[in-house]
Amino acid sequence: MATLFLDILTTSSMLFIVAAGLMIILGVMKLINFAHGAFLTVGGYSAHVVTDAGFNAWLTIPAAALVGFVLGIVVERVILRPLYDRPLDAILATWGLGIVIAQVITFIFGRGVQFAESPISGTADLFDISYSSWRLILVLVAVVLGAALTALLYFTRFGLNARAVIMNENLARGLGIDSVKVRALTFGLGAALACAAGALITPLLSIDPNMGLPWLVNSFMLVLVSGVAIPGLALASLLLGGAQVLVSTFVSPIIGGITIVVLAAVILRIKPQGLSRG
Amino acid sequence: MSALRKPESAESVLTVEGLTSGYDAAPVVRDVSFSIAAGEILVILGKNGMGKSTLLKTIMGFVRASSGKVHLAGENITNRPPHLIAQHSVAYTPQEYAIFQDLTVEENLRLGVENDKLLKERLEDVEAAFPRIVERLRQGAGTLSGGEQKMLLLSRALIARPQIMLIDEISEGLQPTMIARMAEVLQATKEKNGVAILLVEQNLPFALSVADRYAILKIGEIVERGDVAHADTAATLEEHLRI
Amino acid sequence: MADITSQTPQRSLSPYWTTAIAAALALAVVLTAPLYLDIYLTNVLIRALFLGVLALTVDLVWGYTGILTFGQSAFFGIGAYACALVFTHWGFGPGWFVAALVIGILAAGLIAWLVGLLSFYHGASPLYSSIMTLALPIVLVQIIFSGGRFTGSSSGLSGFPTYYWSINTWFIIAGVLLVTVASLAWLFVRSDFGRILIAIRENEDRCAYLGIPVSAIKTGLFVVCGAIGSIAGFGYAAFTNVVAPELAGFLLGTESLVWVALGGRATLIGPILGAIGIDVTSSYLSGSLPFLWKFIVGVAFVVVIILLPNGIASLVTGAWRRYKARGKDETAAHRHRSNVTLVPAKSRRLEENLSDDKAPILIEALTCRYGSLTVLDGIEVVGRRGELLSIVGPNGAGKTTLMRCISNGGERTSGEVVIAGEKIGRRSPQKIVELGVGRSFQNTSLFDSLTVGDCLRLARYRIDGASYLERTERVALPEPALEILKATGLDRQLGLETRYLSHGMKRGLELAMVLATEPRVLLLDEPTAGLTKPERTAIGDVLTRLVEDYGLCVFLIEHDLDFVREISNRIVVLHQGKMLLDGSVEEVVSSDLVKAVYSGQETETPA
Amino acid sequence: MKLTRLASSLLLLGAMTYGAAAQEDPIKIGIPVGLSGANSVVAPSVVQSSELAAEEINAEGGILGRQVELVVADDGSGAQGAQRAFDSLVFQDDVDVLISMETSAARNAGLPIVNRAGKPYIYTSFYEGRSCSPWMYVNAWVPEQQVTPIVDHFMNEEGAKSFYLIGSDYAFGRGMLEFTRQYIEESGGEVLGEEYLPMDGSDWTAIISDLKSKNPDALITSTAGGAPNVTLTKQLRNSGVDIPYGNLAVDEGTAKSMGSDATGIYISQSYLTGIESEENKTFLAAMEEKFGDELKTPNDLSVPQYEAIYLYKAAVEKAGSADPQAVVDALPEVSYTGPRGDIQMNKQHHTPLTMYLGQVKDDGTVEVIKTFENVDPGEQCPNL
Repeated sequence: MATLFLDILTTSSMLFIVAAGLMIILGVMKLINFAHGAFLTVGGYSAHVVTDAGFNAWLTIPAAALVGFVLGIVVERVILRPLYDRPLDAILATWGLGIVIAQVITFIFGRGVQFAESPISGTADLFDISYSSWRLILVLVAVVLGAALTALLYFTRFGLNARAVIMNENLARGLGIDSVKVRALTFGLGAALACAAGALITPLLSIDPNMGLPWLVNSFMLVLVSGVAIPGLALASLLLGGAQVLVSTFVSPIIGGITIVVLAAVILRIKPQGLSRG
Repeated sequence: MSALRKPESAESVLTVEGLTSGYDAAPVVRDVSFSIAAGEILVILGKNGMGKSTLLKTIMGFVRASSGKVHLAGENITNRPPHLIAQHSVAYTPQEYAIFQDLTVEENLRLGVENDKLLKERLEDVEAAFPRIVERLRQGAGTLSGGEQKMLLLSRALIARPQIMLIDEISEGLQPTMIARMAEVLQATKEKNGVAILLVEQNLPFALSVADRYAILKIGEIVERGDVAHADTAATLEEHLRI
Repeated sequence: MADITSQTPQRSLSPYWTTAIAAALALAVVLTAPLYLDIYLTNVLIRALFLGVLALTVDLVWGYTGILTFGQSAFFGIGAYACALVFTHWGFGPGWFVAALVIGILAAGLIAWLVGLLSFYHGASPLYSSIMTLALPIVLVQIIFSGGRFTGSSSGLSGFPTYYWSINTWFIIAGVLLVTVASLAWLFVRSDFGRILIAIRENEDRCAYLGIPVSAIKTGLFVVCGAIGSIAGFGYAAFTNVVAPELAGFLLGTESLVWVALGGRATLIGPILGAIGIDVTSSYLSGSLPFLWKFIVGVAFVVVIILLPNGIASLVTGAWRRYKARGKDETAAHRHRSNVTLVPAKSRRLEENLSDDKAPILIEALTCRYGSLTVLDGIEVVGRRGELLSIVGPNGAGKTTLMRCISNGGERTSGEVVIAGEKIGRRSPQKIVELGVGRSFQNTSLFDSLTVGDCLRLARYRIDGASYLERTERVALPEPALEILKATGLDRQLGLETRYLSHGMKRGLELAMVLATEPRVLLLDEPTAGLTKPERTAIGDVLTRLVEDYGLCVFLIEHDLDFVREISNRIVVLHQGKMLLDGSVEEVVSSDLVKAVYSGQETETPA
Repeated sequence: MKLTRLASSLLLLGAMTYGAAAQEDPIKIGIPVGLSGANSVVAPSVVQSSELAAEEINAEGGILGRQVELVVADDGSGAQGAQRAFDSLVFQDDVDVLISMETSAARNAGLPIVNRAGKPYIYTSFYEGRSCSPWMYVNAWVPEQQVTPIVDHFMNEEGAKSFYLIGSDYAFGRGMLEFTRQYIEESGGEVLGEEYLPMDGSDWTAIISDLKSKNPDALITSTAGGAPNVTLTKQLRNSGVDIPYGNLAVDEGTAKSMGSDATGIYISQSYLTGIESEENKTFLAAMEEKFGDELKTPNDLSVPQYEAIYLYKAAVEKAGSADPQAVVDALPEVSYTGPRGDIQMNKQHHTPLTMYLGQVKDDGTVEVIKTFENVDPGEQCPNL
């Protein structure tokens, strides 16, 4: 029972961490970033490069975030800016970008699986059972991340400007907010979060050119179900992640693998605006 | 061009020359010219759908001017992006969706100033004009009454301490007492800070009580203009604006 | 081809003939190609031709209708697996061959229908249908994986019995299939119905308010394209003698988007060339440069999406248009040859209007809230036959919301709207058009790339239907619509794309389109905004005639109160979501209360 | 970088063989292989060992005096790519034989083309078994050969009675575990759980929790190579699972790169670099000399490929010509002694093999624990 509880909690945390970057971008920019999976991959490879060069494994996370931020700023400028009024085309362009990133990674690192050192391995004892320490740390990370994003959005000037742009872009511009800059920074932040997430999940995953792809669709579904809000995403992660674990445990892990997709499609049919609206 | 138009002078804050703009292919604003000096209130009068709001939006850069020029303190700002124009010490209060309903009152005010420190310093401006707003800083702006929302709107423009305010139908839907208060605040602001104010209105009594000069917009063109001080204007204006 | 312009002699050729000639030429190429192609290229091309059919369906769904689909590959896979599963597990022979094909088509059609039902409903965001098409291949592939020996799981099935016809025979089969589907699609997209697809892409909402059953049309198209995709997949599997999960997968689905985007959306030819070009080039290049080739395709895809949203084909067609347009003014280049003749329609509804004694519209206790904001509160209005009722009030009074609540059953919070004795309930806009409500909109964005004639035909879809393969030349319109077209000169501009119309003409067309749906209640939202004085007068005359001669009930939102005073029978004043006054023109004009509201001296509404 | 070197070495090889065999047409060997996609990790090593075989054969005068020429084509590790690759090899290059390590999907997609064209085809990858064609021979292992050593060892030496099985949901994963379960039950053991995750799945949480709650004596996994294998191993280690663990999908190279996570894993292979035979040492030295720094570690996929080219040579020489039918008839008759020992594809087109049970040590190397001589592939294609 305790295991099941921890499974649900840790799985949801992972989903939350992975989807957060996608949500920030969709929330502020109204844009679905199909290169999200590729950004996760870039994060994984950043971790590989960092530990390969002999640096401390904890450095992988800030390093990946930095790489992601720079990448995001460049991508926003070159690819996304011309596409703001063509949101469906932006999905396609970012998907194409994902293909390109995967190929570039293959050129540099080859198709094979790479490895990065884990900051922590082994198990910790909790509730009389031994449980993966890294997974427990991810719960902590998810909580901190959720709090930090909330703080960023609700207690900083950038957050205020970003929220103003989300709610009414024209009014925000009329008050002197440079919405173009807000978008660029937001995309940089989203990409940074995605890459950091990529680094955060490497202790449990392999690093290969397609490592991010399976996460893309699930994150996308979660974000839509969340209604594009932080508490909504937490709720969606718990709900759908929990459903995935329950189905995997009690029915079959194979059906568990498509639980999120199917459930999200159903939820969105009933509540098109997602969980946190209407 | 009207003979009543003031000659351009050094203190002219905003000058609009031959401005034409609109949506689709149809111009909504046609060949409009005027200028406002510091410490002056100009009101553009006209009925709904005559292009008043579009005029303000064109000045602010939201609607593209197809010809003509807008100068702000001597600098040509025609068709600049809105946020750059706003950063030129311009406070714009649109008519619809003018406050962020889902933000708190305080957050709405914060958006009026460049940084959060200025807010604290200038909160007394708001306190002086609308004490009720300062009492409700923590409240969601959407929960304010219609009149309070208008106060918030004007407060947000006040604390920006702009050189010019562009105000779109602030009196709409307000009670007479409230309208009078608005007029007082605008007058005081003009006198105290030497702000230039461009009002767009269809409420004639309010407009005449506060403005120095007026211009009447009809189907996108200025058809008449003059000084409010000339008392006989009221009757002519009534003719233009009656239902 | 035939319809792009102009005064060339072939204009007497019907689209049938031009398509037939093009198809015959293409077939000749298909029949002779194996003679000079080497066996390898033939082999590669056969598969590419089947994929070309898949690309065509993606173009119909995405390029023409605007539904971004990631899952067209699912139908391809269903067809392929129908072939493999039937031949592997049940039997093989001519009978089984047909049975498997039919099973594939039915299964694909059924699944497309289910997905369509789920994803296309009024108010669904375009994103939601994309999500559904994304989920479809993911789920399908998972089912194939779990199928064990039955589906061959990841290894797929191969070596099942099939017809080992010669390579040339298969080439001809694939070629004929592609030419047939392409020719039909060519006629289809140029038919009356094809125009509806484009209209849906350009302005889905407006289509619904013209009484076009958007959801049903999308679902139908999805089913047909799914079935065609299934046929292509069936052929592919029967030829290659192997199926694998990747044939149904999400990656093939996105790949087909790449073909279509690179080739050029909504061109049919572009996607076919895109599919064949990329697939054949892959066959030659991917052996030596597997990663580099993918990289190049990825970069090309991104560049084309950003810089050439209409695909590489647009470079060619753009140059062709410029060539055609040299020496002519811009609009002439976009003026299509038009065979449309307008004829008067016998309008049963308009006749009924004159005899029916039920009130055309009855609004009872209508309330509309958005969250905590009450936009309309307890509105009670009766609209009578032959009455022009103006709704006035300051901005934000709820006028447009009232229109919305009448024309879409899903909008209001409570209360009821009764049209000619029938409650609208929660009906969708197109169902309410059927009841006889016509609504015009404030903004004038029509269907930019359609011609005036197309727009009018579109507006008649609910009553006259639409041909699937041809473009009818006669458009029957009720008398008042014809009058407006004549008055505005639109009847001489039937071949012009609407985006090149003047503002006044757009307003006129909008009104003519609404009238073409034969409404009994007409909702007009600022029909004269942005019009010149003579244009206003003309519209005013038309409105008066509609009311007096045809017995329509017109609800008019208007800011120009002079105009309102001239033409209204009655005026309703709204203020802050409540009805302030409902009375004759004189009553309203002389009302102190109204004056006060307009000059802002009074806000208390009378109870 | 790597790619251009690969391409240039191929070109060089082509030029060399062409120059030497100008007088008579060379024998063309088609190698469809996954240069891209899932197999692209091992494909380069397979190409390298093929190149070595061709070079050695050409240096000694070729096959029946004809030089050998390799034609490599990318099959993209999947069905669609394989069709392209087989088409191009069979119809465009008109190769005499196809010898390749491929995924099952690619093999299945290529087989109809092979059957249609009537070309000998030697499949050199271990697989789930029971793929049959008159034109195809297999010189690598099937479940019957790989699984038995591990299960026997776990039951006899580790005293395991209860097992837990985990796999990727695909043909190979299910095929292997199906046999494993059957064999365990026949041997008197018990299977407590058999769970699968989709091929691209990476979250093994629920399965691992189930495993821990059932508390089996031993674990055997059969995932897809690469990512699923690594994610499962990492997550198992992270959850503190430390029962005897047999991994059917890990090879020496991967074990080494996985570092500490791989320590203690049992693997069962027909080839390990540590085999102490003269043939293996000569082979490794020749590879080392030919490729130097570029050398991809030889493995259980590249070595059968190397041997298959020699088996083909022997068959052509026995048949006296490269005639496809004659060669196919001769293939089961000939044998070759290579790095893995004596190889003869005489059991229903499959091959009895010597299997090695190894365990991964702390430093990532694999220690051979036990050798199982001539393990029979069992009934694979009774109709052939």
